Amino acid sequence: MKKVVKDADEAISDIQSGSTLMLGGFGLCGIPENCIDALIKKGVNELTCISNNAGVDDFGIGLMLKTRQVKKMISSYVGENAEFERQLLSGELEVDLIPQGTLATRIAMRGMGIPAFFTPAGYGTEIAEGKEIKEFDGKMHLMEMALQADFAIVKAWKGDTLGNLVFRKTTRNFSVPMAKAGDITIAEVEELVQPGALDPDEIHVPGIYIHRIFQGEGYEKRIERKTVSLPK
Amino acid sequence: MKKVVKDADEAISDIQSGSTLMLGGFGLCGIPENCIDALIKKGVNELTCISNNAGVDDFGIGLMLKTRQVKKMISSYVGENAEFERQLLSGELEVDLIPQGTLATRIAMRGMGIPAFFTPAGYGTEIAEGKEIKEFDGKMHLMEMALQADFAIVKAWKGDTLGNLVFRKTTRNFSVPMAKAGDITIAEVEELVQPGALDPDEIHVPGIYIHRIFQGEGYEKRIERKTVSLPK
Amino acid sequence: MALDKYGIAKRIAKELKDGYYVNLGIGIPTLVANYIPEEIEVIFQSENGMLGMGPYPTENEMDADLINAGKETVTVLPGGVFFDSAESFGMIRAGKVDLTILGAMEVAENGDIANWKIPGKMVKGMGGAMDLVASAKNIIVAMQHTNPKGESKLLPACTLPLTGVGCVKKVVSDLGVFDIKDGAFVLLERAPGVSVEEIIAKTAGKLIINGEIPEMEA
Amino acid sequence: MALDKYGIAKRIAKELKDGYYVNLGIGIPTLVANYIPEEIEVIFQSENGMLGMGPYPTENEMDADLINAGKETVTVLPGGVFFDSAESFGMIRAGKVDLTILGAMEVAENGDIANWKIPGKMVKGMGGAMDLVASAKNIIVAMQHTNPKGESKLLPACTLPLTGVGCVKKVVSDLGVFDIKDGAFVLLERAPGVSVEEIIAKTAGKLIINGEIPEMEA
Repeated sequence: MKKVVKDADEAISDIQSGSTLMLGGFGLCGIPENCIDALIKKGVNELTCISNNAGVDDFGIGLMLKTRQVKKMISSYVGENAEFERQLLSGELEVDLIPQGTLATRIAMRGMGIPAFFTPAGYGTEIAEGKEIKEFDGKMHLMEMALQADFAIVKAWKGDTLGNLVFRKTTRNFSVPMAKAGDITIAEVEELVQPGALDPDEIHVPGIYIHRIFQGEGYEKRIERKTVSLPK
Repeated sequence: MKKVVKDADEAISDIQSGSTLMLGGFGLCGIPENCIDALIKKGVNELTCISNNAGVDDFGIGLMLKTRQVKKMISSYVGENAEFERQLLSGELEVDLIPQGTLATRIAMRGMGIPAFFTPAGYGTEIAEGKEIKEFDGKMHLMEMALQADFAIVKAWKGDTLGNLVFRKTTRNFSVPMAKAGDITIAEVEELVQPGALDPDEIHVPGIYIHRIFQGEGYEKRIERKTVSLPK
Repeated sequence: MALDKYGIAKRIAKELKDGYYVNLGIGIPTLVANYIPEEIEVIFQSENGMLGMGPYPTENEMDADLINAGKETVTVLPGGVFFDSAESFGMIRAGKVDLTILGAMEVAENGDIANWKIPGKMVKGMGGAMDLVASAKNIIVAMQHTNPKGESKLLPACTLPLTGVGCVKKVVSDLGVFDIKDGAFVLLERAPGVSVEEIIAKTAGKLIINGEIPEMEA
Repeated sequence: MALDKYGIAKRIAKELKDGYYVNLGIGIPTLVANYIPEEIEVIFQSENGMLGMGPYPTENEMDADLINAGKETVTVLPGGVFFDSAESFGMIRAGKVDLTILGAMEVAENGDIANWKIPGKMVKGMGGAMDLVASAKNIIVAMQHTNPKGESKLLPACTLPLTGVGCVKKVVSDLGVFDIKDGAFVLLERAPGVSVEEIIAKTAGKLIINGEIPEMEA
């Protein structure tokens, strides 16, 4: 069982232009920094990126926008990025906006092998246009489809060589459902450990979902909005 | 925030005859022993019990069958119980058999607020009769509905006074999705601790799903099939 | 005198009950956390994936791995829990969150809400708003009664693209507190010093005024 | 000589590849775990909620909280994981399990399988079988070629209520190894000493025999 790769370059070596990628993280929290750098270095383009947000101008997916590698974003909120806005308004970039819970759940359903499900989110809004509508328990619901991706790329705190992943605090966000959803899932971790080092009761993503794993380096973990209280 | 109750009797005090209950556990592994005893003592009957299995003759749900408290079982496999078979054949007991994955998922979907979803399990079999069928990606799927229950009753290893739960090994089974699905969820735990004693990264069921919690006592934890290897 | 944003937050805090799980939107709703009555315990949910959200950290406590749905650094209280965003919206959709407080651009007399998109302007996205309004058991909107042009935001029907339909139960504006019931705004309380006449003048949607309307308590 | 159940398990073990995640049904399939080739690593999934299932425990290691889908006490290997049953069937449904090995009462030449119900007999339930056969990428059936009455279990069409349709890819019986392809059983190997004639005589479904059929290696 060989899941461990040397680094991000090896992990993403077969990602081609035109691929659909899921990229884990929420805002800049828990994003796969090493793989984003490697994708920029490799220079693949025409990518469809499924990610809740689109980074900021000089970090995260924002870096891939700058290099014009992204054809389409599938996101719920994309506000923090001037280059994004420019490309969108000029028609260089397509954006598919999806309610955040529907987005998270469409990803999670892919990892559960459920091709379609019903949610009330967006009923009566423009999101419902063209979708099948059904009433359950007196409430209207939209049928939503699971989201497919050629590759899911996530960053975890710790992982073992079998691909079992553990996350810290709010970094689980979209990364956990994406890790389970990718046709191929690549995980970068802050610390790669041997099988048995992680408590089997405390693993957030079982290794069966993970195809490649490596220990990343040089994590910046940039904070998007530093908000502090004064010490008491 | 008052979720802690004294014991099983208090926890189940408002369960009425005719209620629908989800009962956690797989076989005899991780069943809510204290609450089952209390339900027998209380003597409510005409119950619909959603549980993967029906216990054995003298333990678990089998005890409630003996006292004729169960009107209907919704399960995937019910083989280990002579009294069960007698009641079923005599028409005293109804049984609704559901594929195990569909059962687990119908429960999980209730806890996710998803009223219906599609699964390929059972397509082309008698399970599909009367169900809506849809093709996705060239494969036929059945529409299955989320399962509702007035009460879900589960047993966890540890829990805190806010209802956060942690499970041991394979006891998570049906108990985790049921804990999230109950209209009212009751949790009995081997050890009740204060908020902050459980690591927020290692909680299996967030307390928001739990309405009542107590520390149980006298757990027998019977093993259904002792299978051993010789020491090496 | 109309309420300022702190006043609106303070008034909304009175709607909280012991044991409530509450989701606070960005803006005025976030301020509600500062006015929780001493005698009750409420737990804040952040839809990116946590329960038990605490106050902002000190400079030393700040952790890039711990943010809220507004991407701000926060802390976690004892008994808090982390989970992923699919689970988070699962609990929202299943109605486990007792109260959602959020801002709005427009609210209609039938409970419709618009708060995500202005045609012709750059659209940033709906984030979790559509999921929250479609699933919350109880939704309170915190907002200014009129827009910067002085036009009412409490309308017969929303003019902007909708976020959700028939979902808002209560509005707390700078001028008063309103139930939304049977296709109308029912005035419950006036802000201190605000007259019923002013509220009538600034409310475009159907307004119901039953008897003497009390001034809200400080 | 026809294979015994250990022989069937041993032959099936040759189908395993390094890195496979495998779900073993009750009965003969369980025995497959004893014959994994030294040079490969496979991980066993148990559908109640674990990956990395190990051998039965010693009397001292036995733990009521650690059982497999057959309700037997088991152990967990280093790198194993526990999860709940909804997650477990999620990974099965999503096709993450590479190979499922299970028993059957009947298999049809189009890949249909029946293994859960005999009309008129007490029905214990399908357990996870319907989910497994509907979703597994690769299903191998391990079974006796004929029933106790000597009737073929490899049929033109199943006579018992179905568990799944068109899903079985391969059958290993006591008499031989068969691919199911284009609506027929394709004979690949004979059990040691079993003649093609015997297999023809005992197979009711359409059987394809291409050229010389090798005897399986020991």
